[in-house]
Amino acid sequence: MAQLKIEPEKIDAIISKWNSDAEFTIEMMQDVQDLYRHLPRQALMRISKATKTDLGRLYHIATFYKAFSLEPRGEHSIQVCMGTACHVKGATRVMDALARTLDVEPGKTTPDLKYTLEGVRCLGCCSLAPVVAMDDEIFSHVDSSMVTRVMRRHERTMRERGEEGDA
Amino acid sequence: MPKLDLNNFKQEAQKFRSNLDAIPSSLMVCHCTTCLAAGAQKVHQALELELEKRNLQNKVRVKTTGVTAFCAMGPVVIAQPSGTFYGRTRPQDAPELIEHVAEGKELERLLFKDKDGKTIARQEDIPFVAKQKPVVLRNRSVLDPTDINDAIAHGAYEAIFNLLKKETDGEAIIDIIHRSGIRGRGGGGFPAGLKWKSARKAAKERLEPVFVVCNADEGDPGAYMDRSIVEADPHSLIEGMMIGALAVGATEGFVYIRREYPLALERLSNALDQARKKGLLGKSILGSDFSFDIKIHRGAGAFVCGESTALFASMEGKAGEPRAKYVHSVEFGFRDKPTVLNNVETWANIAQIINNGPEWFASMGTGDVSKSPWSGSSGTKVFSLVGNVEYTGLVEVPMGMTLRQIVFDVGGGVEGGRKLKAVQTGGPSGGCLPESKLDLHVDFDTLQEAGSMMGSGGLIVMDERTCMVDVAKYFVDFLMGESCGKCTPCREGLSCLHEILHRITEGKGKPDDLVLLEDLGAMLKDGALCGLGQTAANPVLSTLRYFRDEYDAHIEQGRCPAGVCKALIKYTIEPDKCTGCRLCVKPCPTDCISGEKDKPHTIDHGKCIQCGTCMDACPEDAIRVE
Amino acid sequence: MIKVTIDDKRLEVEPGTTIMAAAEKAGIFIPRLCSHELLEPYGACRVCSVEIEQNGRTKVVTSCNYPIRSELTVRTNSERATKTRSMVLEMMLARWPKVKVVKDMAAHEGITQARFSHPLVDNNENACILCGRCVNICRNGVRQNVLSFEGRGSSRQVSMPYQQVPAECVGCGACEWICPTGAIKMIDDPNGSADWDRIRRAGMVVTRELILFDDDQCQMRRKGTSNLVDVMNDYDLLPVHNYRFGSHPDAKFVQSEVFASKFVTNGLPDGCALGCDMACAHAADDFELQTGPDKGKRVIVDGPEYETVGGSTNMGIFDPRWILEMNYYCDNYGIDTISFCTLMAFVMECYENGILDKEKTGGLELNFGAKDAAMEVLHQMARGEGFGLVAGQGIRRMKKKFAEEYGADPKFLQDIGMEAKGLEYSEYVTKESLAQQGGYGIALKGAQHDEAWLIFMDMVNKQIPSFEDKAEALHYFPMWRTWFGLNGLCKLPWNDIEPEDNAQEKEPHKVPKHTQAYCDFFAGVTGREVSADDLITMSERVYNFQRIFNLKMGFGTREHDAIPYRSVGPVTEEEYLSRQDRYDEQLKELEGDSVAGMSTAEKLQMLRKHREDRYAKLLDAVYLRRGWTSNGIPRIETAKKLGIDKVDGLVELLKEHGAH
Amino acid sequence: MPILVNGQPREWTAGLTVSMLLEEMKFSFPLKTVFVNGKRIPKSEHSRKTLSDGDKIEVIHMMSGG
Repeated sequence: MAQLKIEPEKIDAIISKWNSDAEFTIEMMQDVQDLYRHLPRQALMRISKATKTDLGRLYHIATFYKAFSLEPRGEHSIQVCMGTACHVKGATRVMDALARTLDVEPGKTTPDLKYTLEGVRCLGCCSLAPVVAMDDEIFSHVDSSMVTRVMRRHERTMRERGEEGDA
Repeated sequence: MPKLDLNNFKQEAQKFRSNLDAIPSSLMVCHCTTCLAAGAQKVHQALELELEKRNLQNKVRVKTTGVTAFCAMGPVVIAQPSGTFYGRTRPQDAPELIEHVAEGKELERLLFKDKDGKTIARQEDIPFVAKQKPVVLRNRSVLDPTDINDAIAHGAYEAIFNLLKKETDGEAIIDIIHRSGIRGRGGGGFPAGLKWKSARKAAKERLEPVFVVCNADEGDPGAYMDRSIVEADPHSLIEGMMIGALAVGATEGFVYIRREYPLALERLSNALDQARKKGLLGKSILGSDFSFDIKIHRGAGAFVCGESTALFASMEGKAGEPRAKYVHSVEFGFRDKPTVLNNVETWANIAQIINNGPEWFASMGTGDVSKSPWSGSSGTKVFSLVGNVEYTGLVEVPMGMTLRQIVFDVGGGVEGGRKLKAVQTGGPSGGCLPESKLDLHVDFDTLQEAGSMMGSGGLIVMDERTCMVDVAKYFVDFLMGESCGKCTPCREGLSCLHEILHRITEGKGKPDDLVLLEDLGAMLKDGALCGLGQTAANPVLSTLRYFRDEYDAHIEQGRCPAGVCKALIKYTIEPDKCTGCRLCVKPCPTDCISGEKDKPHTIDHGKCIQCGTCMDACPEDAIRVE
Repeated sequence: MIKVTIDDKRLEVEPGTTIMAAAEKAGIFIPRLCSHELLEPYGACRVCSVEIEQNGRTKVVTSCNYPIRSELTVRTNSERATKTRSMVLEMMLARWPKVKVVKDMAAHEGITQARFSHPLVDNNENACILCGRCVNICRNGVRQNVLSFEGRGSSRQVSMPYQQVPAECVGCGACEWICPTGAIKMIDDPNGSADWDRIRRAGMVVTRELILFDDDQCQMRRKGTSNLVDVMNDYDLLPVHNYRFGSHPDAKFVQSEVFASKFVTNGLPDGCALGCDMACAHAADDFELQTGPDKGKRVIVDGPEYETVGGSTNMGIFDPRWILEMNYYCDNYGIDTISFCTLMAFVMECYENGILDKEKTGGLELNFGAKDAAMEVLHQMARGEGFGLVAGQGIRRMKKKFAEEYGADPKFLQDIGMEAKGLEYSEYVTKESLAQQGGYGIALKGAQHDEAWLIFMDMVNKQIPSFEDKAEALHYFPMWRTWFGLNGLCKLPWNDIEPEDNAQEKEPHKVPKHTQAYCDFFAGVTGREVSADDLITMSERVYNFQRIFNLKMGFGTREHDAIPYRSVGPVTEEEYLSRQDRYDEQLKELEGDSVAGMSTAEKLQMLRKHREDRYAKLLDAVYLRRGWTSNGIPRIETAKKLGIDKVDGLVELLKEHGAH
Repeated sequence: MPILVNGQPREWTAGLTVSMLLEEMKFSFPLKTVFVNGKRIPKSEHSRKTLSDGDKIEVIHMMSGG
């Protein structure tokens, strides 16, 4: 994965999309996170200057909300739903299995920056519990023994999408 | 598409209704997050392709719809007007489906079969749906949420039209809401009428703007009714907020919605755009002098932001840190101005109350709200019935139904006929109630005495394989990760609760741990700054109260009766059940399962790390845990 | 007022008073940790929990931020309150067992050992206990917004972004001062000062007052010195049309609120000195220039200070944008805004009186209020072209040129040319304050009020009526205020912010508490203990030396302390008539009823005689008090007393000029 | 009988409070202390304290200056 180049004009475009409104700094940061899969320091500095909010306040936001990370996250995100419904149907076993397969602790990113494994609160489709979301593809009724199969199926969809030139 | 105003609204609505009936039958494909996950998109495309091939567009129409409430059977397709329910549809079923619907026949193969194998064609006749009384979900499987004309055809914006046409004054609107007795569906249960009244008064007295905000953070895990309402019927939410704004004199509204709900976010923003283009939102709505617009704020992942002051902090572009609520947000809320904050479900009821009158709403539910909203729970409540229950999905029932009725009559009882252990309501602020408490009525007040609460409506059914100490630990771990860390009781209290519960689940519990749990619980209840902390101990205290025996088993005998706590359990293969299919051998991470093909296998307990993969993989349920 | 009972003590409080404040009023102490006199209530530690009872229902609330809005009963040590408090402290003890303040407060509740272990136990004695005081004082108190929290839940910690000290940190030390556990350490100890801690404690005296009172006093942090514009206009002291008048209805267009709310928007005061948290220098951000070489650029304008606004009203210009643009170009051209404004006011009065005309100004119509023409002169001055070259010489040289070359009446020019010792007057109308006329006239460097600002004491308070009183003031304050210059310090923290009990001091104008803080500062730096009087002697020694230096350079005598009549009284009839009742009354007091029949011209003349005579008597009294001869030259014995007589040639110089 | 403000006589009207006097005299400078017959009147009571005929008022402005 090429090291992500930070283009200031893209950050400024995001800031002006939310017309430099200090009440929408969180939305700006979400767009930056989507673009670079983390919040580069340069982005926080530019948002701070444009919205006239101090860097400390943005830094608190960046380390408070789950959506943000200061370090680059993996190219693909694997989210295991840890909602109550999924929990009672074995979500913890699924998380352990994924952690073992990817050899990475929950909440961390694989060294090759390919996968980030994290537990999320509730994806809101409890009737499919236990649920695992890989990027925007949702897998239902996942149990700990299906983990390797699910990973392979996701890679196949990624390849299909890859061929269609999707970014 | 002409802009609507007070003169042409009636005819336009009529026009939409008539071209709705022009094409007799339609296939409503459910596009909720769950059905989409199950492949609804491909089914929809296949149906449209088939329709073109047979050019039956003038006889049958394929439409998108919101939550059909029977998510377990996704992708769901409902044939209208007959209301026939087709579950687990696949793209290859398209030809047969189109053909049957065009000729008004039922496709037997895809019909619903209940657990005794009986086929039930119409969705309304399935017990899970029949026992419900949809008010907020009335448009499910009927309305296309992506098309505002369809919504108007189903009565959307009629209430605001009438209010503007009759120039009803704000106080009168508030009086209607007050007399309906409607209380906050977000879990707080505060009468909406009182809230609106004090916000309006504060704004008038201080000559300051007042804001109308919708709390769509829906942080409770296991609850997804707000998501479904926004996905299925976004205009009911918009119209409700407009009526609220008209009542309190607001011109600016906000919806604070979780970013983890991309589909709901998309449905809401394009519903807002469509409403603006129609002249139903923004400057001089329907040509009147009432202006109101709604902006969306996207939550970035913090359960605490469901709490009002933390929500406002987040909307002001800050970290979601609550502040003292000794002065209510109706006086000093968002931007320290008077603010009306209500939950999605509360807003979605408002238009219905205006259209059908407060008496209609008060007639549903329990208690007599004519004297005061506090003395009852009027209207209906949407529950998300999930966990080890036969039929999972959204259940909208009048307030006051008993837990037993919801779980057994509507939900079809515990999955796979297992024994029920507990029902958890109120999310992390709620509690776990045992089988003996199932006859309690579910409303704003009754569950409180039993140590739980109705909360936002999450209703998680737990069977005997659930360990209640593990459930308490689950909720404490959840809250520990979600506490904002500002106040000592919650930040340190949850760490200490976590420490004690982990020791107990690892068999290192001490008898006086239970006294500590109670002390910490009392301190949290009195000492914590906001609702998250104040109710954080409820799951622990309610499991202690009703499942003391499980705690004792863990502490005194180092045993986990439900077979969940890893450190205390052993997996063994039951020789008589094991068919030697070897499905469990490959996924086992430590290769500790051995035996010949088609012969009973054994687990080498030395190497086993109790990961439970074999139990999940085993088709014969041949692996015993104790 | 609202009735409230706290631990059976009944009292009445203003609505909105917090329970903790009410308890303090009733002499009851409630333990607290994150709450502090200087801080906005934060409600994080919960140690101050109390139980309240209201219409039959009881609940536990934090007393630091619970506003009393209706009658209620409070019990600070009820069973539920103490249980909550002791449990909170027990958990803190579990996590931070070695921190003194936690151990003491826990012991107070009878807890010496936690019954459970804490996963994040930290045995550091100076551990941060997340009370948030430092973040609170940095954000809401000193308003530099440097510290903030990071993370959430159990990973919450105090931090600066990326753990680096940002530029906004002015090093005021408030966070270190207010931290209850010593978790914050200031790392820089500049120049090996004798007692760094004493310096910071002295600084905190002012920081405390800024946090508590600045918003109700001069709002230095929000507005800076421009807060005086509206005040001077109210007291008829704001110079208008070359000091002819003291106020103008259009002053409201340039009052401080206009700049604070519309133009000074950068939110971060650009404090001119490291360590100063008054930080009263403000900047207008993103300001688009309309004229000059940088036309069209969006720039930061450092200002406007009061003088720049007062100077503009002096020219009859009341346009805030113009003022900012002039401020920008003066700064960038290296021209002092006061000199530019006062000399332009002089030029405009000359133009209005026909001394100058379009031909002489190179086509510029320089009436009062001609802002575009005035801006053009400024640019010309910088380019060294046209009329700019003439005006750039300053008032003293212009008076000579206009009399010699344009045949103007030198006496009239002397009256209206507001300069003394060659320096243009700073922006206060001193007609009604003899003491300030002296303050300007006798000042060593020329008419600048940094030596003495006595207008309120003299004209408004009427506290120094006699010549001796005025002389005493014109001794003490110039000496005291010179001391700031000697130590590279700013005078504003001395009396632009005031302790709450200053009014009760014996001599409130000297703000003794702050004078003591400067003594502590001096002692903290040098290790030498000094009293307030020592500081005066230090300045007196330098001040007299400077006076003698002026003497050596051919100045420094009585004649050089002369001042233009415009700063003493009305020069023209128009001025007399604009304040007629004030002047008539004064003349009646001086001359009795014969004044009634006189013409304005006669009254003008008589008033002038009296006022010029008063100024002469003032000089005598001041020279006497300062130990100078009647010609304003320091006596030899004064030089001896101050120990500057040993400077070779000094005594001879004094003798040459008749001192003995 | 007029009242004395900083030694200057001034005509008194019934119901005149300290803050009304300050308003009238345009004494808007914040750093000032009011004494009535030698007794200090704290700022919070300025609007409540009414002046009586013949009172001797001192409004002491603390020094300041740009």
